[in-house]
This record gives sequence, C-alpha cells and structure tokens, in this order.
Amino acid sequence: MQRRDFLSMMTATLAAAGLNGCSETLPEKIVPYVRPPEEVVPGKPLYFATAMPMAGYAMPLIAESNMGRPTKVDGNPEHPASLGAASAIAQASVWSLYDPDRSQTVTNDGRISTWESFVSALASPLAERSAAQGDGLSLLTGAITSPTLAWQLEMLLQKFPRAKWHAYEPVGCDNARAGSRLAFGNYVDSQYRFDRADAILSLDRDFLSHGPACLRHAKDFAARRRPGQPPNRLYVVESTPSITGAKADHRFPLRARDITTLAYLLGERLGVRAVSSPQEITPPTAVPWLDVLIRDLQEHKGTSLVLAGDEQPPAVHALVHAINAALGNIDNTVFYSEPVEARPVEHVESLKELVSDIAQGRVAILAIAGGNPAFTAPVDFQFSKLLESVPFRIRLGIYEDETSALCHWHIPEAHYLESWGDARAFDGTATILQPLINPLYRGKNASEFLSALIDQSPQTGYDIVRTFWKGRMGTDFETAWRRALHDGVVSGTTAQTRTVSLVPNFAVPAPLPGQGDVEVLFRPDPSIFDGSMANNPWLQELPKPITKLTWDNAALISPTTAERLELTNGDVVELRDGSYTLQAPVWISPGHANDSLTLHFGYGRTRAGQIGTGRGFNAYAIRTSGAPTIAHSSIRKTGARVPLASTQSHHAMEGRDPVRTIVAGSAVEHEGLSDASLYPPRPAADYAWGMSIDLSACIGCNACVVACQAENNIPYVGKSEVANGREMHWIRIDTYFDGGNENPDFLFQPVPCMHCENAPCELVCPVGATTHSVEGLNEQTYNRCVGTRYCSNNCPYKVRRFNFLQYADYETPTFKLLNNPDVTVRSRGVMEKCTYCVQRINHARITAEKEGRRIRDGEIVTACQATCPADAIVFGDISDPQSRVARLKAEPRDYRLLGELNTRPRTTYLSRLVNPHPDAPKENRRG
Amino acid sequence: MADDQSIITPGYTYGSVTQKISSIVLARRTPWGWMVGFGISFLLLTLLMVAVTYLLVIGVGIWGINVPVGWGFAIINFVWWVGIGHAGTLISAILLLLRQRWRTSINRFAEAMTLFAVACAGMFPLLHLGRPKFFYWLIPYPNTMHLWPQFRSPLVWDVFAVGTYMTVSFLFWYVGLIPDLGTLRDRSKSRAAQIVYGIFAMGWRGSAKHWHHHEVAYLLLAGLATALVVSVHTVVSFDFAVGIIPGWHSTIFPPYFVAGAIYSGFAMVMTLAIPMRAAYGLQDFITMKHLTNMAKVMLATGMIVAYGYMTEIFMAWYSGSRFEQDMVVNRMTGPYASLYWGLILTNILLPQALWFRRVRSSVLLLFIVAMSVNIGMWLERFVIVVTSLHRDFLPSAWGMYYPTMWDWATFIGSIGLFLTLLFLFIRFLPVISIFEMRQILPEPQRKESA
Amino acid sequence: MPQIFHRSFNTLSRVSIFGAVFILAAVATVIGQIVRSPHVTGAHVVVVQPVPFSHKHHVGGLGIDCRYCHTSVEDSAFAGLPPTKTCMNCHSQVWSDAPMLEPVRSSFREDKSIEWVRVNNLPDFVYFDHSIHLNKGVGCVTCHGQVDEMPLTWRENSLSMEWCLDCHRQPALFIRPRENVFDMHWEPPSDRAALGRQLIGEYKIATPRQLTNCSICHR
Amino acid sequence: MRPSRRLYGLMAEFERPDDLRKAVRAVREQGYRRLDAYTPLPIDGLAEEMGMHFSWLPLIVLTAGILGAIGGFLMQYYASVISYPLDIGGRPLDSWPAFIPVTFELTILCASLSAVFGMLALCGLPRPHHPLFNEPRFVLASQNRLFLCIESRDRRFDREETRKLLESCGPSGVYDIEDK
Repeated sequence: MQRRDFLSMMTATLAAAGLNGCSETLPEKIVPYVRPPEEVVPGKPLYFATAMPMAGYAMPLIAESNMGRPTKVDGNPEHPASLGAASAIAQASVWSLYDPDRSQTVTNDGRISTWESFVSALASPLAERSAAQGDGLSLLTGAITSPTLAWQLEMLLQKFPRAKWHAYEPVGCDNARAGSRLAFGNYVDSQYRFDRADAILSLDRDFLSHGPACLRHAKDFAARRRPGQPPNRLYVVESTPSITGAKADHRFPLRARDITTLAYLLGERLGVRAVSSPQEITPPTAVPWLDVLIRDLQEHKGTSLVLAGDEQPPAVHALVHAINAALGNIDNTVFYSEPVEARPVEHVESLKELVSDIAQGRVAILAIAGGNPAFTAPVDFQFSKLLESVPFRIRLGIYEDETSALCHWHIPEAHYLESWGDARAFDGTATILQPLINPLYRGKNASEFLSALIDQSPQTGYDIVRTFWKGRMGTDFETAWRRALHDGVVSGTTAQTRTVSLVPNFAVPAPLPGQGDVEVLFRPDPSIFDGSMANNPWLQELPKPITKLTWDNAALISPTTAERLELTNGDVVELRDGSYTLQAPVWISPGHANDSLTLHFGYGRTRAGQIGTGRGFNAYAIRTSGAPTIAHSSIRKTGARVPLASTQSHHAMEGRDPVRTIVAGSAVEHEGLSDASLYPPRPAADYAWGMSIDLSACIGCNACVVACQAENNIPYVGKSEVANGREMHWIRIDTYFDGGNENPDFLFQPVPCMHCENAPCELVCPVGATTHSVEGLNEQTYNRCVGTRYCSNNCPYKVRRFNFLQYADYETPTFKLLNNPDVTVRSRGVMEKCTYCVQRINHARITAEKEGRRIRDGEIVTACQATCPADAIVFGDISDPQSRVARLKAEPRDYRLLGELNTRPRTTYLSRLVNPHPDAPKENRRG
Repeated sequence: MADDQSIITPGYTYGSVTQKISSIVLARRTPWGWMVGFGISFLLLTLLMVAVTYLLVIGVGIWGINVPVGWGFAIINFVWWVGIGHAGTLISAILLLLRQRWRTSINRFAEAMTLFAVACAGMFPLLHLGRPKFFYWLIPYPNTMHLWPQFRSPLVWDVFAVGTYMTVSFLFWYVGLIPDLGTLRDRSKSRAAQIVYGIFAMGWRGSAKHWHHHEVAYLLLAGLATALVVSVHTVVSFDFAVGIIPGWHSTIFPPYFVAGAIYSGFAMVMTLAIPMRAAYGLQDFITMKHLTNMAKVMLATGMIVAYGYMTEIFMAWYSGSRFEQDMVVNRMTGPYASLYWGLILTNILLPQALWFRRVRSSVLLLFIVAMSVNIGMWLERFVIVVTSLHRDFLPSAWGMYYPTMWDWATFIGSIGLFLTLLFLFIRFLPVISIFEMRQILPEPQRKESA
Repeated sequence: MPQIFHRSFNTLSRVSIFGAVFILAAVATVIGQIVRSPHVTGAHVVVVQPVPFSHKHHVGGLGIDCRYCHTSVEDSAFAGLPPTKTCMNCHSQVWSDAPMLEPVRSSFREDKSIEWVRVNNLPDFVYFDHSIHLNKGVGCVTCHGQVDEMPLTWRENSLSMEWCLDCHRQPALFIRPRENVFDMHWEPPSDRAALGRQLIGEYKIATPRQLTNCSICHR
Repeated sequence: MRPSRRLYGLMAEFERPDDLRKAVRAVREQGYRRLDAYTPLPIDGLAEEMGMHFSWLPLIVLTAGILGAIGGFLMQYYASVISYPLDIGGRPLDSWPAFIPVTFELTILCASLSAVFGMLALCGLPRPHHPLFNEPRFVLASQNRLFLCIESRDRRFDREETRKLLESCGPSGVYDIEDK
C-alpha cells in the first residue's frame, strides 16, 4: 500500500513540516513520488480509523496522516467506546511511535540478529515440543480481546495440546472478576449506563479515569451535568483523591479497608441478606451523609447505581452486585455481558500458575508477548529470578526492557500505528487496527509473532487478520471489510448482554482485619499507567490530576497523617511489609484518607529508556500476590529528601474565586459585565471566535493537555525545568482545594489563552509580535518575537509560555516526522501560547471560501475540544447567536475569569454545577 | 584642611589648580594603587565576559527567571544602574542652573560616572532578550518586512529614553571637557599625548568667542539635560506602571522613581568621591562642604522615596482591590519579606542618621550610609520586580524566583565594567573640571607670581 | 615646535565630523539595496536541477497545462511536483534514450525519487496555500512570472514579506478572472483596478484589514 | 599658496584679567576690530567688551527641537496608522498619548545635538592647526596666562603702531605671531 510507503515520502514531508522557528530560510529539496498513490493529495492530511490496544482493550481512534507520517490521533466518533473522545495516554501514544529508544532490531543474547534467523532458531525447540504434545511450551501475554489473536491461540493450542497460555495484566480487574463469580457463579463484565443513573454511589471506584470504559463513562456522566439536563447526584467514598471524587456532590475519605466494611453495612441497610455474621463488622468512621445516601438510593430504585473499585476485594464487588440487584438497577443502569476478554482469567492466579510451573522446571520454552512481567509481577513470585531458569526464552516487546534483558531472543514489536490487527472495546465492539506507516524498525506484531510459533512460515499481519475475518463478515466480505476499516467498527461484534441471577444463598465472607501502622494502596499511575508508558515524556511531564506532580511518583498521604509522622513533601519514608521494603518520598494530598498511603505503579524502571529509566520508585517492589491492591506496612521516616517537581504550588483560591460554584436548582443571573469603553468599538468581522468551558463537565483528566501538545508541536522540558516553573503546556488544568484539608472540594479549571479583546500582552510587546486579528484572535507571531517576556509578565492568566532554552528537538530525525506540518516549531527565546488552533481555523476558512460558503458551526474543532471526553470545551463563532458557543455564553452560569480586569476574555467559563442532597448536613455539601 | 563651609581651600592660583589636577593625568608613573584597583575591576570585567558569552551560547534559561517571574536580575540591574546614572547629569545640569558653585569640583566625575552607569544599564535590556540578535527590531527603520516597533510599548520608550540619555550625557560631559583637553594638550610633554588630547581638544584656544558660545551651549545643554533626566526615569518607571500587575500598576511610580534615582545617584557619587579624594589628596577641592551638601540632598530624596513606599501601602488599602492588598501583605510577610524589610532598613531607616550633623561631618559614617543606600536601592528594584510578579492574580500560577550563579556573575561583572571604565577615566582625563575650578578662585591680585 | 598638527588637519577634521552624517546615510541606503538584491533574495537566479528541465519548452513550446504536473495546485496548499511516472508518460516514447534524461529513467527503474531543488522557497514559519490564491484569482504568472519563457527555472520575485504585503494590501491591482489564472498571456484591461474591485466583490475577497493579520501567513 | 612666512598678528600676554579687560577696551577705542582675547577661563564681561552680545545658538537649538518633536510624532503616526495598521489590544491606531514619550525624547535629542554641533560651527572648531600655536608662550593660554591678539588683517593694523599700543597696556610681553 503506497500510502504507507513512507521512506520515499520522508524528505518530501520535511519540506512541508515546519521545522524552523528561527528567521532564516534554508535551501530545501523536494522529493516527489516515483509512482503516485491514489489517495494522497500532496499537502493534505488523510484520516484512518484504527484503535490503540490498552491493557488489551481497544481505544478506538481516528489517526491523522500527513504525507505518510502519522502525527495525531483523536477518538473515533463512530465507536461507542469513544464517541470522539481520546485519553491522554492515547494522545501521547503517537510520540511513542517515534521514540528513538524503541528496540530496533531482533537480538539474540544481546547480539543483533534477524527475524529470519529467529524463525529458523525456533524450528528444533518447537519440533521437540510438538513431539511432547506441546508440553513445556508456555506462552505469556497480556489480556487479549483481539478475536484474531484468540483464534490464533486456539490454533496454537490445537497444534500443541499440552502447551499452556497465561495472561497477566499488572492493572487488571481480578477483584471484579472474582466478585462476579462470587455473585453469579461465573465471570461476567458489568456495563454501566450513567446516562440513566440519577443517584450514583462509588465505593473507591474511579470510573471517570479508570478502566477501558472510562471515556464512555465520562461522556455519559458529564452529559447529565449539561444545562437543561436533570442533574445526577454522585456520592463517592474513596481512600485516595481521584477525579471521580472531585466530581462528587458528596465525598468522604475512608481507608480502603473501612470502605470494605462500609460496603457490608450498606448491604445490611439495603437489605442484602448475605453478610455472614454481620455482628463481626466494626462500623468505620461515620459517613455523615450515610442516611441521606441510603434514602436517596432507595428513592431511586432502578435509576440508581452502585460501583465498587477494582482495588476493593471480591466480596465488595459481590456485595455491590447484590445491592444493585436489591435496588432493581440490573438491566436498568447495570447490564451484564459475556466477558470481552478471550479466555477470561484472574491474572495474578494465571501468572502464579506459570511461576509454579517454572519453579518445578516444567517450562522448556517461554514466549512472552507484550507486557513486562519481570518488572510488574508480584514481588513474592521472584519472577525475574525464576525466568532465568527457563531453557529457551523469547520476548516480543516494543522496548528492550527489564524482561527482554532476561530473554534469549528479543523481537521488536510493531507499534499499533504500524501494524494490522484487531481489538475489542469494553463493550465488545471490535475495531480493525490498520497501520498508517511501515514499521519504522521492521517490528512484528503479536499475530505475526504467534504465526511464527504456529507454523514455520509466518504470514503477514495483514493476511492473518483478513483470513480470520473472511468467514465472519457476512457474505460480501470486501465491502464489509472496507466499511469496517472506514468506520473503525466491525458491526455485530458488541458483546451479548446476559441475564444473571445471584447464586442461591449468596453469602460473602467477613473482611479480614489488616495489620501494620499504615494501609498501602496500589494504583496505576494517572499518566504512565502500569509503567508501559514510562518512556513517554509527554506523559511524564503531564501533571497528575490532583497533585500536579510531574516526572515522579510519590507516596500520597493525608495532611493529618503527615503531621503525625512529621513528614513534609519530599521526605523519604521507608515502608516495610514483611520482608519487602521500599523507600519513597511522600507528597501531602488533602482529602486523602488518614493512616493510608497511595503508591502509583510505573516508576522505578531500570530499562525504560532515556526518558523513563531511574525515575521515581518501584511500587511493585512491595506488592505481593497476597495483597495486590490493598496492603499494610510499617512506616519509618528516613530523613532523606527527594526534590519533586509540581506545576502548581498553591491550591487555595485566596478568596478570588477563579472557579465559581452553583448549587443545582438555585436561581442564577448572568454576571453581565458592562462593556463600556472610552475606545471606539472594533469594526465587526465575518467571525468572532470564542470558547466556552463548562466547569461542571470538566473532569480534569488531562486529555486536552496532551492533545494540545501533539497538535501544536509543544516541546517537553524535563523535570528540572518544570521545577523551575518553565513547563510549556498551552492549556493547563488548575486544581484548587476548597474548604479544609480533611475533605476539601477539588475544583478543576482548564486554562488556555483567554484571547482577551483588550489584551494586556499586546500593548506591551515592543515589536508587535503579539497582535489582534479582526476575528478576535490574540495572535502570537513567533518569528517576530525577540523574547522580552513582558507579555507574559503582563498576562493576568499567566498562560504564555517561553522557550527559555532550546526545547524543541531539531536533531532527532524521527521527531521531524512527528511534527504537525501546519504549526511552526518554536526556537529558543520566543514566546508561545494557545492560538485557538489557528491552523485549523485557517484550513476551515480556506475550505469554506473555496466552496463559497460561511464556516459552519462546529466545523472548527480545537484539539482540546476534540479529545475532551466530557465535551467540556466548545469553540465557535460568538457573533452568530445560533452557534453552540454563543448559546452557552448566554447561559446564566457563564462568567469571565478575572472579569473585573476588563480584559474581556473570549474564553469564558460555565460555573461548576453541584447537586448536593438538600437534606445532607450543610458542612458536607459541595459548593 | 578646609573648614566645612568653604568649597575650596584658599591659597590656590590658576597655575597651582591646573598643575595639581592635571598632574594626576600627566604623571609619568602610574600609581600602584591604581594598578591594583584596575586589576581587580578588570578581573570582574572578565567574569562579565564569560557570563555573557555563556548566556549568548545557551540562552536566557541559564538565569533563574521563569513564568510567572519573567524578569529577574537583568531588569533589576538595569533599573538600578540607570538610577545611579542620574546623579551626574543632575549635579552638573540642575545645580549649574541653580548656580550652585559647589557642584564644580564633583560634576566632572559625576558625569563620567553617569556615562559608565548608563553603559552598564544599557547592556541589560539587550542581554535579557530571548533572541538578542534581533534587538534592532526595537529601532524604527524601513525594512523588507514593512514592520515597525510597537510604539505603545514602554520598552520602545526605553530605547529612546536611554539612548537619548546616553547621547546627551556624553555630549554634556564632552563639551565640558573641551577646555580641559586643551589644557592637557598644552601641558603634556609626550608627542603621542599631545596628538591624542589635541585631536579631542579640536583646536580649542580659549578665545573670547569660544568661551562665549561655549557658555551658551553649556547652559542650553544643562537645561535640556534637566528635562531629560526627569523624563528618563519616568519612562523607566513606565515599564512597570503601564503593566497591570499589582505592585506595578501605580501612578506614584514616576515621581518616586526619579527621586529614587537621584537618591541612589548621590549615594554612588559619595561612595566614589570619598575614597578618591583620599587617594589623590583632593580634600582641598572636594571639601566637607560637598559631602555634607550631598548628604542633605540624599536625605531629602530619601524622604521622597519613603513617602513613595507609604503611598503604595496606603493606596493598596484605599483602592479596596484585593489583589493590591494581598500584594502588600505578601511583600511584608511573604517568602521575600526579609528582602522587603532589608530594603526598609537600608534605604529608609539607616539614612535617617543624616539628620545629625555629627554623621554628616564624618567621612566614614557618610561612606557607610552611602553604601547602605546603594544596597537599599537595589533591594527596592528586586522587591518591585520579583515580589509583584511571583504572586499576581491567579493563585494557581504563583511561583518563586531564585537567582542562579549566572545571575550573580552578570550582576557582579557589570560592576566590574563600571569600575574598569572609571579607573581608565581617572587615569586619562581630569577628574575635576579645571577651568571651572579656576572660575571659583578669587581673581589673582597684583602680588601674584606665575 | 608647539604646532602639533599640519594645516591640512583643519579641513580633514571638519570633513570627518560633518561628513559623518552623509557617510552614515550612504551606508544605510547601500544595506537597504543589498537586502533586496538577488544575492539575498535569490530572485532571478537560475537554480541548478538534477535534470535541466525547461518550462519554456514544455509550457511555452508544447503548451502543456500547469496542472498536468502540478496536480494538487487547485485543492492543496502544496502545488505538487510531478512523480517520475508523469515524466515517463511521454519520455518512455519521446527522447526515450536521450542521455540528458537518464536521471529520470534511472529514477523510474530503481524506484528512487528525483531530488529537485526548491525554487520558490519560503521560511518554515510562513504558510502559503496555492489553492486559495488561485481560487481568489491570483494567476500563476503573478507570482511565478513568465514561466513559459524560462529555459531553466528561477524565482521571479523576492518572496519577501513586503512583496507579499503589496498584494495583500491592494489585491485589486493583482487579481484576474478565475478562468484566466493559468493563462500565461492574459492581457489585463486598461483599467485593471476597476476589474479588481469588481472581482473582489464577486470572489468575496477579504479586506486588507484581515489580509494583513499576522495569522493569515504565520501560525 | 600663501607666502610661507607672513605675519598673522601681534599678541600681548597678561597675568591678570583686569589688565586684559583694560587692554581690550583701549585697543577697541583705537578702532581695532580684528582682535581676540585668549584666556584659561571665561572672563566676565569680556565678550561684551569685544562686542559679542548676541548668539544664534539658542535659535538653532529651538528650531532643531521643534523639528525633532514634529518628526518624532509623525514617524510614530506613520508607522502605526499609515504604514502597517495593527490592532493592538483594541487600542485606537492613533494612540497619541502613547506617542508622547518618544516624541519628547527625540525633541531633546535633536536639540542637544544641534547645540553641540552648532557651538562647534560657531566657534569655527575643529581647528587643530592655528597660527597662534606657533607662539611657544601660547600654551599658557590654557593654564594661567591671558593673551590679546590683534590680527594683521585689521585695516588699522601697523606693525610698529600696534606694538606700541599693546605695550602701553602693560603686558608681560608682546610677540609677533607668524603664519607658517
């Protein structure tokens, strides 16, 4: 397929790619095709539907290709799991494609080798295995939803009947799975309908940013907070502050252990006769609004929804199933479906099985496809040590990481943008993965890897996927195939819902009391997840939603506990759980449960790459298979300190109310600031661009930050520069803590450039590098900027960003391919800032004018708006009263940030809407 | 030793004054003291060179600046030096217009000091640019981009104000030098010296016609320079007053910046005059009268500056603006409070000692006070620039500013540049205006002998 | 000998002082001329190409339409350069063994692109879109000159900002009817400004106020 | 070429300003006009004695200042209103109050330059070479002696007469100044 024939295009695209922010013109070469591909119009981007596999599940995407190089991804509006939204990790995945640290060749015992020699090297060992019915052949993968892979595995297991396949995801849903078995006797996936839920209770479940369905959850949840919608009400009891807790109308911090107990109490109160010996349950710290909650739930039978966090023990999940049943929510707000994962297992169990096999020397060949078990396996498995006792070890991985280092063969894995394949989303809907570019380093994807194990003449991923789907896409395959590729959805693949019933005399064991001075919670990192994204600087530099930490993880701890242990931010503590110890710097996190500590996975990598290696501490180092989510340990202050880089040092609003809150139902009037002026009014133009940001929709998930970074060629600056206050994000999400340290309100506020009509920055620029367009854009002309930084000083919103050093990478060749050709790459010493994606505005204007029409409302979508899972950001022409943005600005909730300065920002906010229960004790109300 | 009311010790003649002052320059041997002083200054200057080279290679990122604090030492030093650069012209121009004859013996090197201070100052706005190579975009000239400077920006006003000030102070200084250059030309023995001084003396013959036009020109320049000196620091203060940042956006800035400038300027003159008169035995020309007068000027301007601080605090309260009030509180109690109180101490409290005659008549104490004011005025600029920026409107954007070693190197280096120029001046040009000294002598009586 | 300087120094010194003004002025003018000269702008300088392609022959002589090679000029920012295939359409029969065309044939044989040198080269911070300019009635000739008379290709204009602004400030003097944009020999009517004003109305061309906004070309 | 050795004038040397003043008065009473006094410092009233009451300089400076002001303002007006009108923070193109500082500075600049160069022109400077420098004693004119020189161009000039006249004023010496 020529459109992916990237080598011949590479230089041509360089001519188009803005690579130089300085003011010289360099002589350039133009290198046209030899034979022109059909689809490509030189200089015009193409869009392809595909999906990013994340912990096995599909994140449906539309990927943009500029003359053969993928530069940007966005959610796939056609796909129910995205509806146009994409997560921060998906947005950042494009960087990983061009990551120079990716493994680039097949290696054998560290020596460079080839795929062919690998295949031939496999021959004899496999022959022996097949002689033994496949005994001794073990395969370890991550969670697999890909129908093709599942089908290949079937074939493999037919060829080697006694071979074993194990699946392990460090951040999985084992508890939920075990819970569903406790409740219903077998594995089912729960599907939630937040659009139907009026009263929601989350027991430590961060459904807005966690799990394969979070994007859809966010969409549905936020939809109920939009103007004119009957607002839902969210109760959250959580141990560590999450963005879900931040959106709660009633939030209460409890140790995870106590939440478990609370679940039992709730079960009791809601008439779930299932708790064995309830008298053993010691009631936790009284949740002030418990009674209100229970009444609210009962008043909303069928329209309420209770969820349990993946970290909570199976019993709680079972209880929650029972509670939802008791509340009549099943088949109204909760549906159950076949597990989307092929061959669902409890991952820790599955890995344990492999480990014991290895220990007993029953594994002759171990093939590890994806994952990074040497780093992520529970510490008590001693995986790395055991691994070396396997005679023949093969690894397929995108990086030559901790696991590859212990394997005989390492095969570079193809990035999802380089390979054919398929995957299913949380609801089962399958997507065909199609590549936008030939593998940069001749990587192989899982299918190709497996086909090498199955037969000695490996096929290409393209053939494999097509062969699989041939029989399964109805009669007219080619049409169906093309439509599937085009839509990014394979119709009819949605998982079947199942009617379930609680097992007879359903009962759950009483919770076990924990021991040790503090409770330790294990969570995936909000940015780099389980560590697989550790080498991605966009994610490393992405401020974590609540703490605003970058480039590090830290042991989150409540202010009270910190006081008790005399700890301040950066103090290193030693945690000891049995024989395992870990040293970690603490970070004080208001609203965290007391006597509890949150550790995030993914850091402490030893072989991640230039970006990820050696950052933070490795939380896996004290995570045991016995307590994979909630552990207990002793804690000791070591006296050492570690500097941590946070992008926001001050979280109080200082009575300036940048974020305004309105209680649902209360009467509101538009602030209606006067626009009186001594200056003559501007002559009107065809369009007046403006933006509206809905603070009650925004969940602070950071997707917009990375989307903007990818769209606008924004460089990353590194930890020390962030510590210096020099991060470059054009849109930042401010987080305020309002009301005390114990259980404050968490307020999110995305702050891009306000595009003030009376812009203070423009007035003070001595060279006219920042000016005002007739359509109301506050323009920044990089090539005119001399870098006085006066504009930044004079910006009341501090949204301007300055290239203090040469941040943009002009050297690394692959990054030249990453750049968006429509945006200038800024050089050292120039100021930059949000442009409202002026490149998109110009494209839309040109298209519209060529077609002799006005730009349609919604035709221009800014990068941040496009990816936002909550649809919090709306951009458009405010001079057209019918436009969406104009109507939002007419809402009474609309207000201007620092409006009293009369800068007349074009970006305005909709006050945060909260919906506390009227009967709840006042002090526990939000807002 | 002169009593502290006379501005020159009696008994001098045209000849002896001429001889005494010009000998400093025409002495064959360079005094070792000068050598040492110059050596140290030159070392500091090389430090500056290193710092600047590194800056140009790596970029302004080597400094502690960031967002929100986009301006750091560079602008602080700029304002500080410009301020110092105000005494010279002021002493020469305003005191000339006011017929203050005591100015005569200090105006020459005060003017020189002005020049060198302004040179140091002018360097910083250039260096603080993200892309110094394009500094000329701030100057209006027809170009292929059809672009002009943005004349609403105070930074463009700065270019013109500082540029003009530089030029005019130089002209003023040079015009005053011409007759003395003539003297040096006529007194110097070596041919080289004769030629050099001769070129710059431009053939001055001291004819009645020369003196006639010279006096008119000198007076006119004085008048212009007086207006200029006031405008320059006003414009500099606009850099802040035009901004909307709490702590900047204030109408009191122009007057109190000008006062502050004169304040710091006199402090620096004092700091230099005291050691110099000792080193070259000029006590007869720079008498206690001069020092006490300067002390009085400092006291007066110091009070104006103090009033400025109080007005800021009052206006913050009176404005009712939460941002202004928080700014003041932050200055007094925030992370930089120590610097704020240091400023109050060195700039306001200590100088109050000048109320006492005993202090005014003690060279040592005067020197100490002058030093304290030099420091105080620098702190003032730090407080204005940093504490206003680091916490402005949105708490989420608050930050801190910590200078790096390169900030310090550049600052100290600039002092090196200043001193180097000063030492060269002392060695090669008359530090006291000879012809004006002759004017304050009583006219020679009959018994005078050449 | 107290006389230090020779008499001639009097004139010399005066000239050096009062003449300085004129010297500075002269220098300024010279610099102004240099930055606009071909040495700097590269205008009218023939660019050496791997194949000495003659627009004069192909366009002027054979009358091949611009769009035959520059295919995307009407719908993309980038006018497009012909793939080797396009050359070979004819040159597989015509001059099929001319040594001059060997690079073309080898490119086709070995599937390696010909590396042409950019003639009209803008800095990377300038964003120019061919399609919209054609659509608004800016003819090829207006910027690229009489390409049909260029035996070897050169840049006709300086492409400096002031040059772009000339047209963005008063498009009326430069635009032509859409149907003539590819016409190499279109003769403007006597009163071109009148036609321009009329076309501005028809083509809804934006006001200079908008066309001189920075973000029109810089992003 | 002028003759190699011709008399430029006669120069008398004095020690005290009073003597010089007297001499000047005396010489002018005799009707001499082409004369000039050379002193190490400005002598009050001497210029008046010699009939220099008026100086063009102030007028020159004034005009230059006015030109500077007008030019300065027009430059800014042209740049921001005519040449490239840009919308800066919604301010009017002709933000004349913002143009005042630059206008003022340019006024001062032009005025000062004209003052200095005007002075040089009026004084006939630079003139590094001058017949007077031939007289060795003349170096004292910039130190502690005062001189009065009557040029030979004066129509009343007569070598003997003039010398007598000068000597009658009680100089410490009278010298022929030759124009080498």
